[in-house]
Amino acid sequence: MPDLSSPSPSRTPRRQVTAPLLRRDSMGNAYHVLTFDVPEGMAALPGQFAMVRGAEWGDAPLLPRPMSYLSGGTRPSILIKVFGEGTIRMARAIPGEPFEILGPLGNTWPSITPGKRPLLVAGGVGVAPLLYLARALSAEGVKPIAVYGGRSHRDLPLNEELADVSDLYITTEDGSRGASGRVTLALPELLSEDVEVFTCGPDRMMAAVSELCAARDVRCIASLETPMACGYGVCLGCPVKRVGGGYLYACTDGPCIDARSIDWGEGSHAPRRVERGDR
Amino acid sequence: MPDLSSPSPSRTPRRQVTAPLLRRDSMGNAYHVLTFDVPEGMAALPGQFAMVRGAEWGDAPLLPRPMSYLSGGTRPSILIKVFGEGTIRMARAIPGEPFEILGPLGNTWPSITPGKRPLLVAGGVGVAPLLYLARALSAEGVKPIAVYGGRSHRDLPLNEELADVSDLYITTEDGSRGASGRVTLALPELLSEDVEVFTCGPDRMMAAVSELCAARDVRCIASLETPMACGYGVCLGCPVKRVGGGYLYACTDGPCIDARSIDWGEGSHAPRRVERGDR
Amino acid sequence: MTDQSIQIGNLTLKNPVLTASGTFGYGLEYDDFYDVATLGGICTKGLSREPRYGNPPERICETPAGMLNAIGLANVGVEFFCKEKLPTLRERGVTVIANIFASSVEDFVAITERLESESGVAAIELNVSCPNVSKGGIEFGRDPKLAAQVTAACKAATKLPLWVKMSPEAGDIVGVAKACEDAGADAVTAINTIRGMSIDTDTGRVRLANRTGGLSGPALRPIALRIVWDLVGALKIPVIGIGGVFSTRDALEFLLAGASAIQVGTANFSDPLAANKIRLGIAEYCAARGVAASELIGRGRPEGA
Amino acid sequence: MTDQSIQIGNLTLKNPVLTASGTFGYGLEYDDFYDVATLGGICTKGLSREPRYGNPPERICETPAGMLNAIGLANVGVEFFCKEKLPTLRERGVTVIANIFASSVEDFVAITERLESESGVAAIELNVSCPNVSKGGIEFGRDPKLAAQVTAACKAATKLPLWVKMSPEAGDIVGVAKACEDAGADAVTAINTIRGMSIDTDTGRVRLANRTGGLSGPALRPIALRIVWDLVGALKIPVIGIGGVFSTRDALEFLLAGASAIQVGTANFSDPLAANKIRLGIAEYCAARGVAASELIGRGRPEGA
Ligand SMILES: Cc1cc2nc3c(=O)[nH]c(=O)nc-3n(C[C@H](O)[C@H](O)[C@H](O)COP(=O)(O)OP(=O)(O)OC[C@H]3O[C@@H](n4cnc5c(N)ncnc54)[C@H](O)[C@@H]3O)c2cc1C
Ligand SMILES: Cc1cc2nc3c(=O)[nH]c(=O)nc-3n(C[C@H](O)[C@H](O)[C@H](O)COP(=O)(O)OP(=O)(O)OC[C@H]3O[C@@H](n4cnc5c(N)ncnc54)[C@H](O)[C@@H]3O)c2cc1C
Ligand SMILES: Cc1cc2nc3c(=O)[nH]c(=O)nc-3n(C[C@H](O)[C@H](O)[C@H](O)COP(=O)(O)O)c2cc1C
Ligand SMILES: Cc1cc2nc3c(=O)[nH]c(=O)nc-3n(C[C@H](O)[C@H](O)[C@H](O)COP(=O)(O)O)c2cc1C
Ligand code: FES
Ligand code: FES
Repeated sequence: MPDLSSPSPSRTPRRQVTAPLLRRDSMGNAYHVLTFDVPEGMAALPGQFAMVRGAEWGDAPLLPRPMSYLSGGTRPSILIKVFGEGTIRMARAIPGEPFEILGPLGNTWPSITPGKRPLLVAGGVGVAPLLYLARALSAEGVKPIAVYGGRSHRDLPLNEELADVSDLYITTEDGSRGASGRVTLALPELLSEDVEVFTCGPDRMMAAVSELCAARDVRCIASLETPMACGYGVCLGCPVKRVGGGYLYACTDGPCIDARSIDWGEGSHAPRRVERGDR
Repeated sequence: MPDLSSPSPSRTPRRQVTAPLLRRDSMGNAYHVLTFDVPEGMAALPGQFAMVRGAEWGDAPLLPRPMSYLSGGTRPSILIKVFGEGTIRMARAIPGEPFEILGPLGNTWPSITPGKRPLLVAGGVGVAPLLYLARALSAEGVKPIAVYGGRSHRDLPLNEELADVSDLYITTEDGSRGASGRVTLALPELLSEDVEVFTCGPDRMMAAVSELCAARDVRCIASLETPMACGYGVCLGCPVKRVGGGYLYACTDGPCIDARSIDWGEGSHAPRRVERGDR
Repeated sequence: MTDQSIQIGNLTLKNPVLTASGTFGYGLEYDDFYDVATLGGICTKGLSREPRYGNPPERICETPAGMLNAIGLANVGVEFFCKEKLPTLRERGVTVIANIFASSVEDFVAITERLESESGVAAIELNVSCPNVSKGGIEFGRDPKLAAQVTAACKAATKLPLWVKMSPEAGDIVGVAKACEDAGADAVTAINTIRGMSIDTDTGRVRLANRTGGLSGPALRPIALRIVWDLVGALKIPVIGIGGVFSTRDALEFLLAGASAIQVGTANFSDPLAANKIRLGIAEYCAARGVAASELIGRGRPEGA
Repeated sequence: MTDQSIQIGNLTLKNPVLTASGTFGYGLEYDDFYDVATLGGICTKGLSREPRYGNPPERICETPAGMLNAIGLANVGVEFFCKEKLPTLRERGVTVIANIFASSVEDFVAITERLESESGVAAIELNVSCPNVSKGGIEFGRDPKLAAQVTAACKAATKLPLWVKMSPEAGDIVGVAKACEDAGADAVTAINTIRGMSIDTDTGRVRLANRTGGLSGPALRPIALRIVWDLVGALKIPVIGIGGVFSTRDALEFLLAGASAIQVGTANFSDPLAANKIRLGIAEYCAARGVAASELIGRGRPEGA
């Protein structure tokens, strides 16, 4: 019988390194890009994530925080949004402060079906794994379409960087930049059998995107966020309801999962993430 | 009947302030003088202490750390020796980091009996409240005698500063500076009915000093260290065995207590402090 | 500001924030900090029939997000409290909850009667977490029958509201609480500390002279919250939540779980102003939502739970 | 390096460091990190007679110096474990302790028999912290009689060493442990998690779908250490310490208290290398003092305690 309840083994070799923060680029007080110094390098691909924890945090906060790679290699970076105690400490960190980084973890964005054009749909910090993907694509000479939404212009970190490597459409709920409204308003005219969607952002956004795609029979890959304790398949703390019963484990079956296989109904969401609005 | 088991009310008005670290003067990696910016000022006198905690420490370390004032006023300072998690964090703090400081707490060194000359006996960081005292005395034109001991020359923070305001005798256990041996070796020739002793350092040192003084009937005031949770008389966590039974509470009856009223026998010591050797 | 008053049986508290026994002295140590009469109430250090010196040092040590204490119930005794402490508290208008303990039903009753004869005591909180000598040292608080016996005896000895403080180490806490409710308790307070210990690996010695000490602080909060939730679901009388309340958020967790009020303990050590800050924080939270403090009680519970 | 081996009854462990059930998967997730065969042993995720999906999300949340989990004992089932996981572990020379749970004595015995028929299982650890359905849902681990009944039944079904894992929520843990000892347990492991809960004050909702979850991590350590100390004093069989072991110092606390070995749990989440670092740390500590690991056991206890 199939291995129903334990995560499938993850694919890429994982290492834990203690690395000093190399630089912190803060955009307002909510968004910060943290770049670490890892001479050995981290073979992290777009879509994968790391478990990140300050080496000097002591007993609390206890668990490492899952963060998508914004870039890999010898200078791996992440984009953090300040939310609670852990991200507050990350936002305060100054270069030189040591962090424990476990990665690369999880799967990568799947490769695009030949002949299709990638359509990236990002919400807030969900931009991180998608900007990494867009940069990888442009290196291959592929220019994706991107739709990037936030509550206001203050919630669109790295939008210029994304514009450099994509045909970018911006939406804000308060209309302070780009089209006024949610990303789902911009989508319908962009969806067609010529595109494949890659999305990361608040669950409610991804659920809506996945619904639109399903209606037009467009393939949609979502990068999921669930609370995680270990990030590598042993705690079973990161289940996502699977269509047809059972669970997928975000850290090993994901985080990049075909949206059609996910049961987006209430309960498969982390309560606090639902509350986070602009995530 | 007398109030046997609860601390007597402390004497000086106490306040809790959140103050940024103004400067950190590090002497080696073990000793650091932390100076805080308190515009309102803290009316702290020699011998008194403060409960100090990083405002950003979160849930752990949980309790504030008792620290003797090295100076008061609008730039109160403390001298810390790195011991465990709390002092490690203090030693790492950079100017601007906010601290919660509760003080001034406890009593002050009692005034010297007219006609007597103060003899200060310091061990390791025990120098803090004694240097503060020596400076106050020299401001009044009194030059105390001081005996300052440590394991090695590396354990004599602020010895120059002490030399400026006292006739200083230095002893080190490894003989790397001053006389070779413990402070108690230098004491006998200095003890006479003309002096009064003020001491702060490891319990074992203070116990030995107090014994020498008692033998020569010299008044000896010791500044005690006990674990403390509150520092202001409510937790009852800081008892010191009193000669004749019962307890004195270090935070409110002390920290400066006549050595003769203290039962220096085992058990009245904090195990870890006994282990600290050079404290 | 919305109405912050809270009903505990027929006792009305100014607000849902009290301070926990043993962490606030006798309420007279805060003159430099704030007026403790503004609090919902203060629970005194545990009072015994005779004064007690308490345990030898070390009495306390820190643990991850918590601390252990083995004070040994050092206290001035009920007589000295009534003569030297209570009058001042009374004239300052402080809502005083007298926390008492004894190792025999007789002594519990004697202390209760002594307090009954005084004015200025708003309620009596029974600390049933110490061993009953006559019954061979089982804690009153672990055995429903013993707990009910103490409660009934004290209830008969006073007209004052009677609160019983639950020991989290009872195998069947809900059972103990129900027995106390049936025996006439006006409220239960939960929880007291859970016994823990710590060894100094440098010296190889147990840290506390008493070997074990009660664990308190944030580390304990999730356990306390679960117990309070269960008690609220099982009892008709009010439940007062205690355990690791350090911030307004922490206090709200207990109120939403159904606690009618909370007690601030160890937080007083980290910050003498903690209870006052939490009082103001709850008032702010209520104002922002236009609800009275009493309306928060149980809001986190599904209908009918 | 001094001798690090440890005796647990007639079972010899390479060293006193094991990993705790549910925090180490099936021991096959560490290939990138280190060779888990170097550990004293690994306790598998709890195995049931049939596979289980487990609880809906949220299953975990963080608390001060700890975390709550309500995984719901999701596992592949004993059959799949024996067929798909055990062979690899066996050929790698991993010391496997099979942690099992059931809600009836019959199922406990069935799982034990299934494991008995396999080679490569070093010991069986009974997780008696789940409710006995036939007996109206009281946890096996809270009632000395039930715990002894399960122990005796499984003991009769296997020649493998049998460890029983204690629930800290039993009113009389020592009583439960003694009953298991008398019923033939070869060792007791302590402790399992203590139920707690957490409410998100932003949403006003309970965080975990299961409402309550087991508290683990450093927050729990002082309580676990106290329980282990008490068990060591009361039992003849070895006690294995569990609860908030994150560093070598933490492990030493348990060994000095008298634990014969320790299990590393939640620490594996913060650092997948934690157990290996602790194994090396203890070896270093022993080398520096020229003592064997087994000589550390109980060193923190006064003579004869
Ligand atoms: C695969 C993956 C990739 C992610 N990538 C990013 C990213 O690139 N940038 C970014 O800012 N955030 C990202 N997140 C979310 C991020 O992990 C949380 O915002 C963060 O853990 C919050 O920690 P905190 O201490 O600030 O909040 P707290 O509320 O204090 O955290 C308490 C606990 O809840 C967990 N938690 C809270 N919110 C979330 C959440 N949304 N997802 C998972 N765990 C949560 C924390 O890990 C911690 O264990 C990602 C999450 C996952 C699962
Ligand atoms: C009145 C008074 C004045 C003091 N003045 C100074 C000073 O000027 N400079 C200085 O370096 N140290 C001073 N100490 C000692 C200082 O408080 C401890 O070294 C410090 O609390 C250790 O904290 P930690 O987190 O580094 O160690 P940890 O071992 O991590 O602390 C754990 C717990 O034990 C307590 N603790 C450990 N050692 C001591 C100790 N010796 N005394 C009291 N509590 C202790 C801590 O407060 C904390 O609650 C003083 C202590 C007292 C009581
Ligand atoms: C130092 C100290 C002394 C205490 N003394 C008493 C006491 O005398 N009587 C009592 O009922 N509870 C006593 N307690 C328990 C507290 O009232 C409270 O129940 C417990 O600490 C949990 O709350 P907290 O986590 O907010 O501290 C004491 C707690 C501490 C830390
Ligand atoms: C996510 C998680 C899952 C667990 N699953 C099990 C289990 O299946 N069986 C079991 O006996 N204990 C289980 N436990 C309890 C641990 O084995 C251990 O007893 C407890 O976590 C305390 O140790 P720690 O503080 O080191 O984590 C689990 C603990 C956690 C955190
Ligand atoms: S199993 Fe996915 S986070 Fe642990
Ligand atoms: S009573 Fe002295 S430290 Fe609390």
